[in-house]
Amino acid sequence: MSSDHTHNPGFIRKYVFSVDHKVIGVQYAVTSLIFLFFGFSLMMIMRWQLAYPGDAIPLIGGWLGQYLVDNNGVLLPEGYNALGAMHGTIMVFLGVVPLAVGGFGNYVMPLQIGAPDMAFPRLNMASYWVYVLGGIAMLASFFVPGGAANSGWTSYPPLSVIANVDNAHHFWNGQTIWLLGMVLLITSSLLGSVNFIVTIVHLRVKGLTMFRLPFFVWAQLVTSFLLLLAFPPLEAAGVLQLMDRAFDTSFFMPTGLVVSGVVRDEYAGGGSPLLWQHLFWFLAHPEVYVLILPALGIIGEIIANNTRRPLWGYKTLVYSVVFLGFMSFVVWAHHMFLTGMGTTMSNFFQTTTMIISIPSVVILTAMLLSLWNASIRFNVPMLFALSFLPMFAIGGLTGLPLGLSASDIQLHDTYYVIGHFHYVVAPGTIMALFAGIYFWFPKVTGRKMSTLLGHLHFWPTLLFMNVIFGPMLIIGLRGVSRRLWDQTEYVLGAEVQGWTVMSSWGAWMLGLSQLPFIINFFYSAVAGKKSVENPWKATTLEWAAPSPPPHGNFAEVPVVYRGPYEYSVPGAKEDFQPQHLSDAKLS
Amino acid sequence: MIASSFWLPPNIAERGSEIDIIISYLHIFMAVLFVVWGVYFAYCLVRFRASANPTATYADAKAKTSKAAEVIVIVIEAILLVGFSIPVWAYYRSEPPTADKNPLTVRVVAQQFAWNIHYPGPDGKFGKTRPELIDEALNPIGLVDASEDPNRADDYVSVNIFHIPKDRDILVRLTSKDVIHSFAVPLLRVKQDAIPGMEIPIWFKATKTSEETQKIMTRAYAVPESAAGRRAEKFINRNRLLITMSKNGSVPAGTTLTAEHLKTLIADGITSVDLAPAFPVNIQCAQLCGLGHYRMKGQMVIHESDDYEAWFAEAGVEEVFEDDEEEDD
Amino acid sequence: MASSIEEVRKSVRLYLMVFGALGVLTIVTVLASSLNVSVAVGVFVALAIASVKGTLVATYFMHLLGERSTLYWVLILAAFFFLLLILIPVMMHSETVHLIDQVT
Amino acid sequence: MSSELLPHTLEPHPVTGMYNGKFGLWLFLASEVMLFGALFSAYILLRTHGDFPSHEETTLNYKIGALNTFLLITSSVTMVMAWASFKLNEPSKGKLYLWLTVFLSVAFLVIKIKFEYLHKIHHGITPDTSTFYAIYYCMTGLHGLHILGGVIVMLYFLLPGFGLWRKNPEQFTNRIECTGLYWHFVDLVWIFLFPVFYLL
Repeated sequence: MSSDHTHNPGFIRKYVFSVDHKVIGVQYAVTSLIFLFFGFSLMMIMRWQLAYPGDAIPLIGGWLGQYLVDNNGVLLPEGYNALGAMHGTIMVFLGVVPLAVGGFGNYVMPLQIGAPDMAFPRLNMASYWVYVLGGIAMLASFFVPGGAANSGWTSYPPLSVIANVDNAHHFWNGQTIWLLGMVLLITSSLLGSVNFIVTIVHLRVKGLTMFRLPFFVWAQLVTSFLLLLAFPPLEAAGVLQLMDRAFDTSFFMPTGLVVSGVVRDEYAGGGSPLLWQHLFWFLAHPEVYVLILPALGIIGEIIANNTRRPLWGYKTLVYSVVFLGFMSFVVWAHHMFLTGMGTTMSNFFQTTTMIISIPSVVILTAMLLSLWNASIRFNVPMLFALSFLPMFAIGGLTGLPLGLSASDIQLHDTYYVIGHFHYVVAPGTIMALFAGIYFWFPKVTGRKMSTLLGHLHFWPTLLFMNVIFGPMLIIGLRGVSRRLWDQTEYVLGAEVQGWTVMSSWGAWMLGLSQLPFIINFFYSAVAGKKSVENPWKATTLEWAAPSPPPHGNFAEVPVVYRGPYEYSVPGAKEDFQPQHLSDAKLS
Repeated sequence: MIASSFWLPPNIAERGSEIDIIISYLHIFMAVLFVVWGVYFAYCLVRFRASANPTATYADAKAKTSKAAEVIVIVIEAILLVGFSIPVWAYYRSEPPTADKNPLTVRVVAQQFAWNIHYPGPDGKFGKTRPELIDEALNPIGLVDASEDPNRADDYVSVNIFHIPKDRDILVRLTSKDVIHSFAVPLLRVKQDAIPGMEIPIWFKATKTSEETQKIMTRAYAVPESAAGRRAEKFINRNRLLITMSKNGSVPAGTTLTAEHLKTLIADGITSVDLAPAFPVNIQCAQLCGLGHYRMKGQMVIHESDDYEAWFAEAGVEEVFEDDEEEDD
Repeated sequence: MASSIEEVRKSVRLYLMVFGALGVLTIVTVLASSLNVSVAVGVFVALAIASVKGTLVATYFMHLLGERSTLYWVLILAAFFFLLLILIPVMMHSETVHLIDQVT
Repeated sequence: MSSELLPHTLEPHPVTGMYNGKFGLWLFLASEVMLFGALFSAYILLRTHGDFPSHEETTLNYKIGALNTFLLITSSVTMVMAWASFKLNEPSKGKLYLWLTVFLSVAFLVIKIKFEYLHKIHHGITPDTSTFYAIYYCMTGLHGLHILGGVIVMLYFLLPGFGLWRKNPEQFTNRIECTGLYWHFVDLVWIFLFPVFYLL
């Protein structure tokens, strides 16, 4: 499928409103990296207030505007809440998911299945631009009267319904825009997920059976199903909350609310605040797996490649991921143990939660067993991938005390929760995403990233991730509630303030540690060392295409002859056998 | 004793140690698992590095050990779930104190940003409340007039200070006026969301009075060498919630340290001072409830049984609502 | 799936029959609702009829009958989560209400 | 890569038995099931555990509801007939059926808005009257938006999009089939909304 004479679009069609999955993938990746850094910056501001309560924010305190800081540059409690809510939202919905699914999924998945593009290229483009619109909405909400949404990334009503409305008498405030932004982001994910599933099921090349798919593609397939079926309920919930805000309906508003001494009888009442929580967590628990599964997929690819042997128990891994995806829909109420749940429901949900930990253990064990009898190459992607394993282990293990309802009584809504899920998402998923960037960079640009800068990025990042999140587990065990503007108001909080200071310094250092990456990313894209076609000696199909792949990807449609990880096959000439080369060509 | 492990706050609830045991066992289990994985992981990285093992083996390693490990994980999780978590949760959720135990029943009404404690008084019956009667300063939970409901006559409402007797079952009916809050007392191993429109019951029994708790939480703090400078400032600021526990030189027991006191201590040649929280049992709000979430702080005052009766006899007579500065917006 | 010309021609008659059935069932629902039965029975009857109508639309108009198992699996998955999403919140609420009643 | 060159744009995939668009549309419908599922969940929770007015206290006119049900069922038939006509290579008949479908759905919307929404609002019954009307306006409103979306798509295929029939009748027929699938789903949702709001 040569494309030179059929396709010669102008600049805008080629790089801005492109329908090419690779351009869209890069657009997704770059946009989401910017959002990741932005979301991280919000947290760095919050960490100042946490470490030094009531002190003016240095350097930038004067610029943050009246909704975030007071005249002296001290972060306001409502500003802190806004930063917290937006940090969560941005990192999850504008950062990690778009990078893992929109970026890596879009770029790598079609290549790995030998497809010329996604099944619906125009839908793909729409998905990206809806995502951008959602992002713009979220950013804009910082500037509307009253500032951005400040009711937490979970937006629990009635707080979120009454938030901002009464003070500013202004419908277009942060919470409303947050809801609209979420609806856009969910729509984008839905479009993407339909596209991904059809592409993976329909567009595989000849010979590429489901059980010859790279693990990454399986992870994307399961992720897409999660997006497809878990996101709509939040879309519905968002509409309900918008109606509560705009038309004073009472979906989430019980009878007889009195806020600051004022009876809120504009709400007829009769609603249930818990309804929101059900609909929210029905989305947000699978969402956790949307964050982690693509990361596991990336790790699988890189570990297989750099251990120079097949992934241990490929089929077990696939079944575990599918099972994990399914189970993720049946555990959501473990976020709601303390909403007045009785014993039957709690027993059901803590049992399902323990069950879901088993495939996670199986996956981790399989990855670890892949190292046995391997020939491990410690290149930069592999370092990131290896660091993922113990970090993900901590993240997973610390989920156990939260998943059992009895121990959750003490740990619920403390810093322990924050430590737990950040271990999964930050040193876990984000390390995996970095691994993926280093791994596929030569594919995308045709150039390699600097190894020295890679090391300068990796080691401090790993260290400071732990300096940030390790103390949170300790603070949480001590019983300190999360989302406190100043934890030293409480005896227990004051006792562990030292750990909070340490955590904050970790965060700022982590920010600094990203400089080598940023330099490396841009410098190498322009002036990095030219890479050979298959620099990692990998077996999967994306390396069968030229780097960077042209429009249409493959010069001729490849045919697949074997499974994805045929490394170190006994008696073979080389230690890797690409999927697309027939036995005749290999010998 | 494992139940009072290092990081958990002191436990003063009758059955709080059961939660501590689960948390402690879980962490031991997690630590063992992590170390075993870690050792294996580190061994692999060294033993199978490319320079030490240039050719990898194609066939999968036999995984008997790992299968065994997975089974062990499943078994331990099942034991913790069935043997510990489910029964403990049942106590917290389905075994309210029976009438023969004579529990003290109290309504707690959360609001932005205070805890209203509604005592039914000697008759044990709560007076009616109506939202439209709520007056933030005078009648924060909207109690009706005694002429409308005689049960209300002996009711007493306290703001942010929750007096209870020790060694008696406390049954709290928890609700909220406005948004979702969460009633968390880490030392009592109690936490429950307060949801408007629902009155959710929780129960607990304190085994120590506030004074006894203070004693447990007493720690020796090193006195900085100079009364000026950043270290001294930090010392004062960090310890602003603490009071001295015994007479130190010319600083009397029960003093909150100030810069002045610090000077006195240094002048008296005291190098270490015993401090404990003035109010050791804090009620925190654990659910984000607005801009004042961080300062939605209540104090639990746990009396000996007699002292509690004496306190209530005095307090219940006259209803005084202090103008609470923490209550605004 | 009705793919060949002949099959399509045949199914046209089928569509009209289904149309007739749907119309009759709509009338039956309306009539049934005017019967004096308990709420539970009323809900059951109305939803049962609606389900029959829905099944007719899905099997004939949407040609679900002729589709392959891949699609069935996707729809079964969605249906399962649909039921879960509908049942769990109500069950949990009932249990909480029971808990509250137990104490007050 | 223009979409025409992608595999299975027209010919069904051997395993799923569907072409890309149809498979995609079914997946979309699966997600729609969850969307309406969440709203039905809200309905049931509010009805069983909130201050939900009983059926006698509500004032929906079941006759209008039944009429609208009938209109939608009929539009479903005309829709499937439209597809069958295009399949049988009778484009003028197909177009006629499609116009009929548009007409019926517009009638549905007009009745819904003029005789139900506006009528109620005129009598002061708005979404904030009670949770019943809140969920009623929400679910029927969202359903109405789905109808509107369908009408726009059909108008597109009847007017500017009809050019595709001359270029590639098979693809055009497929698109009508997908539109039909969507349309029947919208009809199916209404089949449940009708008894839930008007009769129970």
